[in-house]
Amino acid sequence: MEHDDIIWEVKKEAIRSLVLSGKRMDGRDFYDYRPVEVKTNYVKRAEGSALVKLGKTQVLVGVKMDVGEPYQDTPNQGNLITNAEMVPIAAPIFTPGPPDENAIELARVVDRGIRESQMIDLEKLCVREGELVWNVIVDVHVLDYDGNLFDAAILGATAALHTTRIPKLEDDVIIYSEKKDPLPVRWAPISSTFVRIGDKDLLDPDLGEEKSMDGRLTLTIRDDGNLCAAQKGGVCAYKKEDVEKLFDIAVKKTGELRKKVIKK
Amino acid sequence: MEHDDIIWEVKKEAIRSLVLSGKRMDGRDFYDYRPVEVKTNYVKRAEGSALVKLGKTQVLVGVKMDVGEPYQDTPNQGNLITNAEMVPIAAPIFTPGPPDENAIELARVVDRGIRESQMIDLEKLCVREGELVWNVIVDVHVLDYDGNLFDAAILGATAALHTTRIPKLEDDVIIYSEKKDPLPVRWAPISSTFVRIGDKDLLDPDLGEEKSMDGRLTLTIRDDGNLCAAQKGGVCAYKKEDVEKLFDIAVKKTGELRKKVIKK
Amino acid sequence: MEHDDIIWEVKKEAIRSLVLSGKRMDGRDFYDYRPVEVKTNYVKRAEGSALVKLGKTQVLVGVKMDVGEPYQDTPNQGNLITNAEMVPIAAPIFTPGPPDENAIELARVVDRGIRESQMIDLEKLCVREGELVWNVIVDVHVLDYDGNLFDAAILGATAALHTTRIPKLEDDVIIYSEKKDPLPVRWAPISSTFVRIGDKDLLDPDLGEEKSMDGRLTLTIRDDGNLCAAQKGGVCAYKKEDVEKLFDIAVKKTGELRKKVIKK
Amino acid sequence: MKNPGIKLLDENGKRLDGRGLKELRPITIKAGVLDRADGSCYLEWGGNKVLAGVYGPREVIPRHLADPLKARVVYRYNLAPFSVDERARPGPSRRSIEISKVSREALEKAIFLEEFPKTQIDVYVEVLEAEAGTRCAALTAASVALADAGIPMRDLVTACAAGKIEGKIALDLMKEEDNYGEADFPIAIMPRTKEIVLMQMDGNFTREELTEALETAINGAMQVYELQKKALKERYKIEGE
Amino acid sequence: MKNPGIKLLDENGKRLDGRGLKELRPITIKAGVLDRADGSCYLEWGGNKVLAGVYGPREVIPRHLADPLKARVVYRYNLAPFSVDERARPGPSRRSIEISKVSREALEKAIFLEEFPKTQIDVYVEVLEAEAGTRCAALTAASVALADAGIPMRDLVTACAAGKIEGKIALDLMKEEDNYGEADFPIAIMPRTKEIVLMQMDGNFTREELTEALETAINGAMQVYELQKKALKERYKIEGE
Amino acid sequence: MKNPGIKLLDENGKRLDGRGLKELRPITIKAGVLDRADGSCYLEWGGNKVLAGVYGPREVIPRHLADPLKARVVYRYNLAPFSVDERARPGPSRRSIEISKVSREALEKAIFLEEFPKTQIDVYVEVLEAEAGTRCAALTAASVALADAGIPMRDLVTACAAGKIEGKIALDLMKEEDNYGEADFPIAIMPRTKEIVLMQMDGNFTREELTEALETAINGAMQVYELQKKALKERYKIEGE
Repeated sequence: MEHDDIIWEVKKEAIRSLVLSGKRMDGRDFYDYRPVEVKTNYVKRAEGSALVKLGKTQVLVGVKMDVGEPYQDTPNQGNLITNAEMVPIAAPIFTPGPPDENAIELARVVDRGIRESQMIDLEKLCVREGELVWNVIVDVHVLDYDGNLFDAAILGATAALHTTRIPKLEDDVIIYSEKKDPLPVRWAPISSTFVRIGDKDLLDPDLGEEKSMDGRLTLTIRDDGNLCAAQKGGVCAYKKEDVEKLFDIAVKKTGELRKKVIKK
Repeated sequence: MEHDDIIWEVKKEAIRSLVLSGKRMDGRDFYDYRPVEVKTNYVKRAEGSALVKLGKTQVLVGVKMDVGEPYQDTPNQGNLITNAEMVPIAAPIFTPGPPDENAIELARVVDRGIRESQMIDLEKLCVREGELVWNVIVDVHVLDYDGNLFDAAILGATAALHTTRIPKLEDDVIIYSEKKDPLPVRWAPISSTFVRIGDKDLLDPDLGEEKSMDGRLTLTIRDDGNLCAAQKGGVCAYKKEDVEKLFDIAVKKTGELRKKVIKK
Repeated sequence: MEHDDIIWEVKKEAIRSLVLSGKRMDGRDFYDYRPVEVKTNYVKRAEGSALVKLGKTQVLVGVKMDVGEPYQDTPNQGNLITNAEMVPIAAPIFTPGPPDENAIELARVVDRGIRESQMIDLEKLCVREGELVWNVIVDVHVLDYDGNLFDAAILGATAALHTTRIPKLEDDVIIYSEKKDPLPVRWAPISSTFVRIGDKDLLDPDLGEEKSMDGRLTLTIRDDGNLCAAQKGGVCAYKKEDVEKLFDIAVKKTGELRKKVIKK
Repeated sequence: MKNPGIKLLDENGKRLDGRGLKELRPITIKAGVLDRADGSCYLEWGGNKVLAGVYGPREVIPRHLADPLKARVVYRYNLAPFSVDERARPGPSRRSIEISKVSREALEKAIFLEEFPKTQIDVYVEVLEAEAGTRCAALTAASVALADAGIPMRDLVTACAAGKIEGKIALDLMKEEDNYGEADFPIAIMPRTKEIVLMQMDGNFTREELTEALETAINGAMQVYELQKKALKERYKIEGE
Repeated sequence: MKNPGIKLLDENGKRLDGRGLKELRPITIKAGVLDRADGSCYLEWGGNKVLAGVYGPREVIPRHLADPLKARVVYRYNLAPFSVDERARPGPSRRSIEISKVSREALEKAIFLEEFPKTQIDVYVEVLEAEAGTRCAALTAASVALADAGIPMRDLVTACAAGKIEGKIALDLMKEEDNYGEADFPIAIMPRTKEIVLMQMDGNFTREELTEALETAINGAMQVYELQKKALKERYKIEGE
Repeated sequence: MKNPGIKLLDENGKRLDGRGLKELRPITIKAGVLDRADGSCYLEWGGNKVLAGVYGPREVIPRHLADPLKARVVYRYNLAPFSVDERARPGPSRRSIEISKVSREALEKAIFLEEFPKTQIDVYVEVLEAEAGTRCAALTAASVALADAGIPMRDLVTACAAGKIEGKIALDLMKEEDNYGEADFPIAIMPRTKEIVLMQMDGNFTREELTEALETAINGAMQVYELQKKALKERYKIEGE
């Protein structure tokens, strides 16, 4: 628990009443992202990496690759594995230990965005059918938590995978010091997360807005404007029309963001 | 802990004094099972299964099969693996988490009944000696706990294994959708569990009797009337003659039950 | 926590003031070990073993061997694995469960002493390069804890390894009942642990001295008088000259001990 | 979604099990099937068999987790090891932890939590047999079990999935459709207002497909809702007799 | 029991180690061997070496586990990793958890628990070398350690196993007999009344064999009891000096 | 240390990266880089990147771990999974538990713990990229983060390693030197008195080599100390503006 529970109760009331009157604490429009900064190749030792700053939120995503056996039902495909760690450096409430339900939800939503968009051409990651394939392991490492880990993590994963280089494989042994071909990627999925406060929806919530929210909706959008993953969380309810409206906004906003930060 | 500890203290006194006067709360004779119902093939997706109702106690036993390497000292035999989960749906005191000592004891007593009776012809489960054998995995899933999980679980395991069909194996890959030969079984071990209250022994205790007991004895009997497993639990003591007497009752009672519920 | 915290507070004060006046509770000189007894081949079933009594501290070290794949970067070498268990029989404060930081530190300091002294000729433990090598597994089992587990455990490990015999390997299956060649060992690393109380350093602390200490330094010395491992622990600080002085004492004292207890 | 190797629709637009695109699998619901639990429900939905049990409101253990203002809800979705082809390892997987979280949040919107401050309501769902759509089956059974336990709710919660197979929006995917289809879209609603309290999606939807999927899933849930109400009526009838 | 590939009895009815059917392996017991533990016992039984230590009665941690009416007993049977041919992974196995449970229950019958309400008595047994019959050796040593710790008991607890080899009931199986025999039957008694407080069995017994096994095991335990008493007497002698 | 297969010094006595034997790798330190943490520090040291964050003094959870006389220090050294060639499994390894212990003990000597009884100071260090010498980089960053958090200390703690390559004592080993060298000797000092608060060693040192290694490592640490002070000054400058 935060130590300053009472302070937060007061803050939350202030945030909620401001939002219900149509404004945000930091003056942003309801459908604006905070300033975004993406630094790729941040970790030289990783096959791919990206440090994302979304306002004061900082997430570092690293991509490692190794080889292993394929699954029986996809003998000619590489595997994608996604993990997220909310390490305690990032917030006073994060505690050491195995991922809790929040970290697991984060990892799985990031994973679905990458997987379902068919971003990575997994068939090109087959070394010997039925025997040896590449594993692509995406690790989301949260460094500073000021809200909206979903969008920061998905953006980081997409950016990191777009700059990932496959290491050399020699007699089935990986030579990590020699990176070669780029990872075969086709799409750049990016998400928009909206928190719901009363009947208002706010894109890219900061920590205070997240604490004040009733619930949230995350929509991951592909370059072609199609939805590839969705996740509702928290204790709120949406009408059908709400979902459609937020989808339209997400397509527009992720499109702008993609143009700005993903170099193909 | 149960929330109603005080109520239970009163109940236990009532149960114990009734038992010591020679009667049971539900009017049963000391050596009677409660009504028994066995539904086999309950879970179609499992290789074998049986839902057992013993009074209000409900236990679902499922059998799954897969293949793996044999143990070094039994290169031409399949393996038996038994597990029990006291999932929290079954009683207010059961909590999520890894099996505690009670669940482990239950699994191991069920396992010994199956294994030591030599019920399954494990040598017929060898695919390639020293390389590949079938594993038979028995999972005891407790659904509603009104006492005497031992007898319900062993009955369920025996019934489930008697209706288990081995799936097809093609190039060492299991085709679960095609079940073929029945599992080679020879015996139908069934157990009698007696709780001791003072100097009385009661077959098939319900929850109240189990809470009121000093201890218990479980005797698993084969079709030929031989003992194949025994387990004493709780804080009581038996004279040699007690054990012999309970053995004789168990042979009779398991014999009756076997005739009623196991179709060969 | 010890139950007798207050008693210990008093004891610690007494121990500290005695030490600061230049004496020890048991009358030993500052740089003396307690009486040492080493019984090798204590556990017949193990490949090697030694029961060490250091004063009232008792540590049993067992060595087991099995075979497995080598690491990729040392394809022609066997592996050393070291583990320590502070089982609850040994002290009222030890609790069951996975090794805590103290047990892990103990295991790793023992491991470094063996490994870095190059005591075991790991290349002779290669069965087939890149495929199959021997693993040497050293288990430190603490039986009675009266201080200074480091020196007792390292002495036990050295003594046990010096009497270890490799079991027979037949078609890659280990025949544990037939022990054959001795393990190829070259050195006998032995450690001196000094606790620091104020500005005094005491060799081989007993429990009371350990509880009264500010910190400690462990120096593991090879037969040739070279340092092969060091570990500082606790909340104290050393000047450069302190370290040099303790090193000189350690070389002398481990030399004497080695002569007494290690039969080559 | 995996690459399709199977024809999921025949020339008449019928699905592998003969259903039309907007048709549900057979569903049966029975309330009050367990003795120990305060409320319970057994539900079969196509090849799925789930059993839901509710305990509470009861004391929160450990106590420091109690909320002075409202009840705490615990939801545990659990796959029985034998419920799937390859035996599921006992204990929570990452998948079941995520499902439990979003299902709990859906129920929290419906339960009058403020009426039971400092207490805990435990909702346990055992999936005894699984064949695509277990999270919807589990949540649907859970809300019946909550009603059976007498927990006051704004509305039942009713779940149903839509999906996409061979480019068409379909209701309530079965296993092969889930494996080889192009999208899965499970939602849960509070039927009186049709508001969505659970929504997940993976696959590929255009704007138009999203709209059609929303309509399809909501319509499906409304049919399931009738079966929930019927099961509860039968339960009260039996209890009333 | 595995298929027999070994002849366990010779033409004279002697066992692999030369024992007769109803003969014990050599046993030595020594009480008071540890400094820190409140009571302790070292016991060798054939190829088994076990070390038992007792702490308590002491405060219960965590406190909510304390019983206001009696002492809580903790029993931990632990195999040292190097005690067996294939190294045992440290930490409790399912087997050792079961052994610990039934051993604890046996001791609880013998200890005057009501004399120490709200406290805990910890009984730890380390199996340093294992060669069939470790649970009996451990429990036998534990009850000596309890007596050494001064814990008041109705009686000592003494354990011994009978078994079946080549169709005959035998006392105190050794490793090969345990592996290739037809039954193992460990029991523990309170020797004064010969009442059974631990009993497990796996294998195959007819009615007659059960009776003979009961007699055999109880007789064996009575011999072990004499050695327990002797060890305690020697301990008191030393202390008294 | 593994058998050398690599030449670690060229004919001019230069190391693989061109450094002299007693030369440090490039180091940059920046204090105050995180928003949530009470104090923080980002540090690059050769190929190492570490991020330290400090929370506290704050309430001890769980409370019974609180010390009535002084603050409790928690130190967590954590390797990010992608920081090394073969992905590190998340969660503490035995190695990181040991490093955390000795690093915590080093800091405890420097912090005025008595000023904050019953509280806890959490020091978290994330190794984002690792290339030999991470424990020294982590501890050096941690003490800057503590200063940034305003925790009163007797002195900063500054860490640096010496080592032995091709028979010669060298400062601050890089990866290949660590792998193929003959000794690694990480220490930490409180620079004002040059007292050693962390010391570990593995490899092979004669008496003379130990002396030279001590001098080399202490000299190295004194250079690092200047960079720590500079980083803190820059931080205060920014804050003061």
